[in-house]
Amino acid sequence: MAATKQKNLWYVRQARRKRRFTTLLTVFFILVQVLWVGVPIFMTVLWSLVDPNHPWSFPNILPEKLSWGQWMYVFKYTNILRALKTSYTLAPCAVLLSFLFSLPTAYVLGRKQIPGKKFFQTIVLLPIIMPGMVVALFLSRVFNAFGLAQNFFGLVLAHTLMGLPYMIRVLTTSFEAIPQDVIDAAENLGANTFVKIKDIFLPMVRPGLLAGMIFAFTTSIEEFNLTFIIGTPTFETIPTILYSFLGYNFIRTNASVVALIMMIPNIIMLFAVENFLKSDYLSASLGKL
Amino acid sequence: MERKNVSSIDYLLLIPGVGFILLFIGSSIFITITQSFGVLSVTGKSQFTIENWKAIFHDKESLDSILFSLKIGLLSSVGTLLFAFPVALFLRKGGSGKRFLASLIKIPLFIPALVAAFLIINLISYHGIVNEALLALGIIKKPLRMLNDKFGWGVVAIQVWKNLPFVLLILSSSLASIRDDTIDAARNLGAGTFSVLFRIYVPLAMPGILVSMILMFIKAFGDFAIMSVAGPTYPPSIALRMRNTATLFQEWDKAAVLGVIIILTTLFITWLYSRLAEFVTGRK
Amino acid sequence: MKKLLVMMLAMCMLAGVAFAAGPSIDLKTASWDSIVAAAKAEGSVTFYAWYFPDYFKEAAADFEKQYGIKANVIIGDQTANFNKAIAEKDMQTGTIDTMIVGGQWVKTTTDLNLFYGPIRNILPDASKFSNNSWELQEGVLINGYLAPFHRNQTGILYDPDRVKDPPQTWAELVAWINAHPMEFGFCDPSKGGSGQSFVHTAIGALAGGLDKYKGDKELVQSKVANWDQVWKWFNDNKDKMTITVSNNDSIIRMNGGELAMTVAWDDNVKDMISKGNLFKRAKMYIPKMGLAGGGDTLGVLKNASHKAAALVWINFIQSREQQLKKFQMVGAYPARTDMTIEGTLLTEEDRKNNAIPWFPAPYKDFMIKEFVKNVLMK
Amino acid sequence: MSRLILKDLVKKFDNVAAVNHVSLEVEEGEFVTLLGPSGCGKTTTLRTIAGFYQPDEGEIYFNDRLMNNIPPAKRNTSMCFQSYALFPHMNVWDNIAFGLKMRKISQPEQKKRVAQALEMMSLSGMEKRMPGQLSGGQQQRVALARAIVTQPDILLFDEPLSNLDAKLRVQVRVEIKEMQKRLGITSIYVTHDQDEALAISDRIVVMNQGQIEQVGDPQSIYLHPMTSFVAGFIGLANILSGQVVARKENQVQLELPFGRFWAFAGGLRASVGDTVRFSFRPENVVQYREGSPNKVSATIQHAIFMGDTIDLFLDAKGTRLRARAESAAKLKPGDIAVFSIDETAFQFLE
Repeated sequence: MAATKQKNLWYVRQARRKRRFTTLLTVFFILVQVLWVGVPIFMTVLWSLVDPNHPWSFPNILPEKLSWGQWMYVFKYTNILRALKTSYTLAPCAVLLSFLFSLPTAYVLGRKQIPGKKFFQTIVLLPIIMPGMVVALFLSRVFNAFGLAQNFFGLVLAHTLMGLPYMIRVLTTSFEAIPQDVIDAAENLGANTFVKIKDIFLPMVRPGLLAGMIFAFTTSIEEFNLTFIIGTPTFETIPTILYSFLGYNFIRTNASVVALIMMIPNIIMLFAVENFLKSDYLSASLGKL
Repeated sequence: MERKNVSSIDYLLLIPGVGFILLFIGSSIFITITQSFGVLSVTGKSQFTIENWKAIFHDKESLDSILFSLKIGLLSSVGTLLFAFPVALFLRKGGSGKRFLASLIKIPLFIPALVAAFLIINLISYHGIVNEALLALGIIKKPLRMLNDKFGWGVVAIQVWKNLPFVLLILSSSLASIRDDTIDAARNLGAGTFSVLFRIYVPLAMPGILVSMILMFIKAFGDFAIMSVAGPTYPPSIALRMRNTATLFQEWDKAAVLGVIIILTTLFITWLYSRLAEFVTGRK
Repeated sequence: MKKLLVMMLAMCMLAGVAFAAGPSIDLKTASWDSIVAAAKAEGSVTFYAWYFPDYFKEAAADFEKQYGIKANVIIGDQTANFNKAIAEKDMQTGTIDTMIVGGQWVKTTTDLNLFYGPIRNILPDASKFSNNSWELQEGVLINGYLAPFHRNQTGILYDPDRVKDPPQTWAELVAWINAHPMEFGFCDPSKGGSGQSFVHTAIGALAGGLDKYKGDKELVQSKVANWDQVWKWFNDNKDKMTITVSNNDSIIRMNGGELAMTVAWDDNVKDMISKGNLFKRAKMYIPKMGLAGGGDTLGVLKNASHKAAALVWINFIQSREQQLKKFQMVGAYPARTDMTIEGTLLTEEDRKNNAIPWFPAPYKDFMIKEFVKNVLMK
Repeated sequence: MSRLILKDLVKKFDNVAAVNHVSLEVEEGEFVTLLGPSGCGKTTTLRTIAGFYQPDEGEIYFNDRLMNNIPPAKRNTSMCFQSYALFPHMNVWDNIAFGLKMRKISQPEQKKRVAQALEMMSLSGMEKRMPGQLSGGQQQRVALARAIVTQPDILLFDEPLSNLDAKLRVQVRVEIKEMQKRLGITSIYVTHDQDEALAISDRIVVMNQGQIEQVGDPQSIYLHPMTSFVAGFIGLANILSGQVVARKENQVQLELPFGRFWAFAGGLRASVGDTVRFSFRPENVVQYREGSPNKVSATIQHAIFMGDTIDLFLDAKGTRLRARAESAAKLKPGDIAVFSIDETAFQFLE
């Protein structure tokens, strides 16, 4: 009896020690992560706030004076506003198109056992697998031939191309995840094809649809290669502007401002997605199967 | 899965998505290939020739670029994996702290590659915070020159930083599919931490490991933006060289050869992966 | 969303509509006044550049105020600008009217016959620029097709806190580099002109002067035979110098304390100081051994739809007031020879005595390629 | 409400007949269970009735109407799925009202009927909940409510209780039976659980390998299995074969390795010398009392205590038999005991 008790104590102590270790490790990782992500961002914020009249140079650890001067300069003189406008009109257009294009395809890939399915699924991945610069450079020859280069509609097509794989993949999984029973039940209760699409398929793939849209949206906002080759100089997006500040025109303060302008909406989006992924009712409601 | 018969309408429905991708990617690959042989050349006369291919293979600069890109691709994929795998293991079982950690880790996923490059450039510059911290801790006596370094560590660092969450997501989902029973069974049969790690976790997560490594490799190998911002003075990455050859020197045919090389390498690696995946999962 | 889409479609269509109006007068024979009138009738001009966004934005506003002609200034990527122009080469009318022609593009664009001209005889202020700048750019004969609009000069930029007695001759520089390893920097010549200028000077110092190349239209092999010594020197001293990746990168590394001395463009330095990216104590000079200068030009596209307005715009940029304003805003030294400037980083004296001309373009191209092959690749 | 007639139904998948010439008539208001092991074709039959599959051969009639080419949406059947198949994105009310909406029933009528169904299934007050927030039993009720609210001609159940725990299962099957009796809807119920089938059905159709083995009410299926499959599948049975050695009136004497036994012949046509297959239940092998017929002495191999009875595994001269004894009997492995088999217990098989 005594021995058992002692053994139990050992066991409890061991478990407690393990839990404490895990907590410590978690805290450690969080700290590392805060440094890992936070420091770079913090430094960028500092650089973007350097006062134009008080350079931040070695050996100063911190800038002498902070001001909004760099932000004002960027907004006043660079094409940032035009680029913001282009980026944020381009992205919704590309998302809309890729949604329309991916819906029928994802339906077939998700719900039909067609011959050659694996092949088609590989094709869908091509825009992700293929190196961006190669596609951009030589697609630009094709676009040139059809008057799509340096053209807004051409850019929308290019961005749609890059968003499609994410959209199709996510939607395909959503379509796959719908239990056949549910569709049969709807049909059994009298639903026709139209009702099935409107009341069953669309609402049930909605979580996937939103996720796909967010993926396609951020892909479009980030897209550099195709925009750079096909769109610039007529159309500047935020990445191409940033590239010009990072390349031969490397001006750290201006680049910081543009980097932040590009980054902040994305991080906000990340938290939106986080929340949304938690309320994934599709898997929740079918969890008892 | 519907057990109903397949109709030709299904193939029609594939056109908007698959057809669209096939049209655009296919045509660009087609142009790359034809142009590399001087056919359908946009810069002037169109005549079949293999001179461009010969030229590239006799050009040490191009070979240097290819080797450099291969090296960066390999180091980036291995590096990211080494960082991501332990974290993925640690995060396999959630607690509230870990959930918070997981969303922190995801942040770089939403930071565009160019911005990531810029963030890291700031850090690793000569008197950047990394060097200053190392100096303050007395680890080094003189600051390290990491920016645009000849080896390419700066590029690898950026790739790791930017893609860690991406790889983490893939690894997490393949680790999540390992049932606790399996682990318990292994422990019950006498496996220690080490054995559980290398005999259970690693083999079972192998498909995920392979996928993430391959995607990382492809990303880093064909990268233009990060290389052009943080890469060394020489050699330029192959994508960078290709772009310069085409748009700076207007030698589109030679650029096309480089393009075909990039595509072939990418396809070869992807094929290799699918074979490996078959081998690992034992499916034929 | 629907509204947005309609807007989008409308935008696409607008972009597709070509501007139909062409000049009704012969620009090469018409009087300047009638050209100005034609320009006003055209109503707008589209100008492509890749730097000085602040200056060109203000210039566009001034231009519109003065002539009532709208100037669309597009600041794009340098390479992208030229690729667009080249892609539009065979179109009836292009979308670019006029653009800056950078040093490395003079040869390509001249070979492709991209520009309208000669415009030297049309522009009223042409005589206010040096004859040479109308004839030869980057060693390429331009025959009055490209209009000079600023002169910039490379010099040695240094931190007076760390460099007490800046070197003037090649020997002094070598001594300094030996005494302060890695603290001297220059940019990769394939990525920026300041690096080219430094290698150019090194060739002069190590391979028997620069005079022998003067006037050559083609590369003479025998004259470059002893460049091996130059590459040897670079290789021997490679780990004592920092090779940076762009003109600006050199300056930024100086600001970060990595470099104490570097070769840089005067206008770049001024611009970086004004934006808080370089400490104000920085000093600059042209050493006695000499460093080369340069200057970009403006060209009117052959298929421009607003040629008259483009010419008026160029004339406007070349005007005294604008040349001065440009200098004040971004530190770019005027190309006009009929004005002197106060308060420059580089003294007038330095400019007069120590600025040297480039050797001809074939040598410059060869220099860049050989540097990559013999130094960077090693 | 409909009569359901299946005529010579065949459904093949990849050339394998999942349903192989099945004919069946179900009366109006009747509760018929399709019972059989997994893969016997019962679910395929059900789904063919619902219209999810097109039969390869044969006909389906609701009353006199041929249904073969009517799409599932127009058949006016209601199916309860094993997974419940609730629409996860709709609340309870919308789930139940779905079929009514499809039938374009007027709003007030919808309200009335859904409320009734909720009431009937004791779901009142839960109409705003999402399926994910309900327990398994509640989800089951919603699925039932959704099925009955449309007043279908035929109710189809596809193993609706298999996701519930044992206790709940017993409770819900009673409810289903009561509900069906009250509404009088013709019902087809698929299950592999014989207890469930026995408890709930008016008639049971035992299926095996795509074919019907036997159709009958629960008692006759249990007491008078006609094939060895039915005998073996439902309840426990000793299935043996032996030679007829004598015949008198409606009795036959059977020669078995462990003795000769008299059995009621029933409809058996076999004559002396024929070998026949037959079965008898363990509960018919009881401890021998003076005057009982058909005496067997056997060694007890295992005795398993079941509460009210003891399950016995016997060895009668090399033949294994199952028997049952009252738990008061003091039997233990190794004992030799004497049993008797009731003459009426013998069921001759095809």
